Amino acid sequence: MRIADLELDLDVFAGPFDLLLTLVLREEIDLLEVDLAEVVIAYIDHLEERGELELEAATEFLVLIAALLELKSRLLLPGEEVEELIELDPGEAAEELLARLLDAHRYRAAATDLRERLAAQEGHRFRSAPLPPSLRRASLAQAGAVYDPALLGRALGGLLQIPEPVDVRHMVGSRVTVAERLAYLRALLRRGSFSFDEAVTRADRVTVAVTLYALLELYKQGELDWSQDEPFGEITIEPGRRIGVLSPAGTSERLTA
Amino acid sequence: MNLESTLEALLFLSSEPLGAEALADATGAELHEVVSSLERLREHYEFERRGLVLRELAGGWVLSTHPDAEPAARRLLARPRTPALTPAQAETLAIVAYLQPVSRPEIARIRGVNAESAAATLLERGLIEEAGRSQFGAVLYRTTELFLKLFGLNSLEELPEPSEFDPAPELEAELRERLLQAGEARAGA
Amino acid sequence: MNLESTLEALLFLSSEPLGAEALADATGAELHEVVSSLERLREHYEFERRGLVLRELAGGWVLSTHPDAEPAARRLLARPRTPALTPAQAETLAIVAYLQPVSRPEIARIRGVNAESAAATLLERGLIEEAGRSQFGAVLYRTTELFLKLFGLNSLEELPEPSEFDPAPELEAELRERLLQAGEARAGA
Repeated sequence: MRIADLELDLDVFAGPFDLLLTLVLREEIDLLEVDLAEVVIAYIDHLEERGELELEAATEFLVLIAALLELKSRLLLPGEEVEELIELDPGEAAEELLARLLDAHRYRAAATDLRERLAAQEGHRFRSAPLPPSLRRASLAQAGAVYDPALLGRALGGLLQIPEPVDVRHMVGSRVTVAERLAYLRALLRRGSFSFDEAVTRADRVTVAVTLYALLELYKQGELDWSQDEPFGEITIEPGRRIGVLSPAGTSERLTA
Repeated sequence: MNLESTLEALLFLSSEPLGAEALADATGAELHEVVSSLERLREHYEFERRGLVLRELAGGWVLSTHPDAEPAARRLLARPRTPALTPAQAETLAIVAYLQPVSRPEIARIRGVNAESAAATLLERGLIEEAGRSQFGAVLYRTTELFLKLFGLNSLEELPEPSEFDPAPELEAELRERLLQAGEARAGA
Repeated sequence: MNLESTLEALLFLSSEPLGAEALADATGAELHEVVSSLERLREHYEFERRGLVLRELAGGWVLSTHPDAEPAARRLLARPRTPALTPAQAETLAIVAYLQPVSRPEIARIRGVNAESAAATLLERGLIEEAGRSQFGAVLYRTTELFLKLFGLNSLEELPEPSEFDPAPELEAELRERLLQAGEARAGA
């Protein structure tokens, strides 16, 4: 499959992936309004329908989507850089995406070269017999001061540094709703079981909390089962076996209204 | 015992490549004597068709078995020498080898996917190691001596120039076209 | 490659004595051929005055270095094993030195990355040692006497004050707590 042929049906856009790309580059669609996670899910659904994975196309897709994610994350940041980016003309933005693709190609070729080198060394084996333990360390009797204690202080000082928190004040507070998370979880459930961690990968705290609430709701309605082997262990979620047993008129609609 | 035989014994004991200076210190011989004895030892193994090979790898001298003994070694030790690299591991290793020191987020950015498990495996196998932290606190990676040794390299300079891996101009042109013109045409349609 | 050279390669790879039967299985040769080749190899080392000696020990054959090479081997290998510490090793050692006894999971939490290989190297070099187990069963580490000597310290009290390197000395929190908080912030970054 050509990536260009991936058909999308998003809130802000319906059509092939490469048209979306072009419209984003021409700023006819605001990248900030495109839910890239939906694009990824559409792509995965598409792959599943076809039951095959073309590595070439998959890599191209991954690199493009990563480039879009990065562009989007940079758009979310304040400062002059944004001005610059917003003024980036479609040609320049496409050049950036192209550069990313070429980089990926370059290092894939370098990887092939490394694999060939390793294969060419096949058969050269090195002796790995251990030295007697006494030769593996300095003898206490002969040891002198060779290390500077300041080395330890510096290392400790480095570990005490708390990294600058990322300034997110400029970002719009997340407006995740239970309805969105219900739809998202139902989409995941259609594909089978998954873990709670997968469902909230890179999500902020509010989203995690709302997701948990949505999960409780789906559990109550028998749409899913979940299990956890030990406290703080992984939570595995799978499609429920009780669908239809309970009243289909769940409470979710009321909750999300 | 002559210098060549003493060097043979020292090389046998060490699994790591040994620099000529360290060998000169240990034997009390002059550096140039050590270097010419090492050359003679290398030739001895080669011309006498011995089971061992002496090579200069990772900036030092190291003994290994002759590849012809590999089938017997495999039967004796009942395990392959080194597991081959998966494509993800090889890509991650290539990025570290060419861009070192490089952080994991950077690797992920180039690959377009997470490099976490590939990097963990490479660390575990001793092919890469930590090399301090970036200004943002991310751990940086570099390749190890073991990497050079296992890949038959004397130094990183022996790796091909990255430009040798540039995609063919036709491929670049095709990608450019697919990115821009195909989309433009659709948008206009 | 002839049998004698193949056997040489196999003996080179093994640190344990190898039985003639195992060598015959690996090489596909007859037992009596293997035995006579081993004898020839032993004589080769002896008559050519090589640096290696082939001996029959514990029911098997094993290569070792010639005793004449021992003084040089001692100079090469018994030199203090004190290469510069890598950043990962320095961080790990600092955590053990200041917080001892400290468990490996705690070290990993503070560093934000696994400390396994750094800790293993520090153990092997005798800079840290095990000091019992935590209430959760994790191995605890502390520094050794060798550590004090190599850092020129009379006691742990002589470690530099953390406040010298402390970016926020006004915070009164415990060192351990502060390190764990910073580690969590790094892991989340």
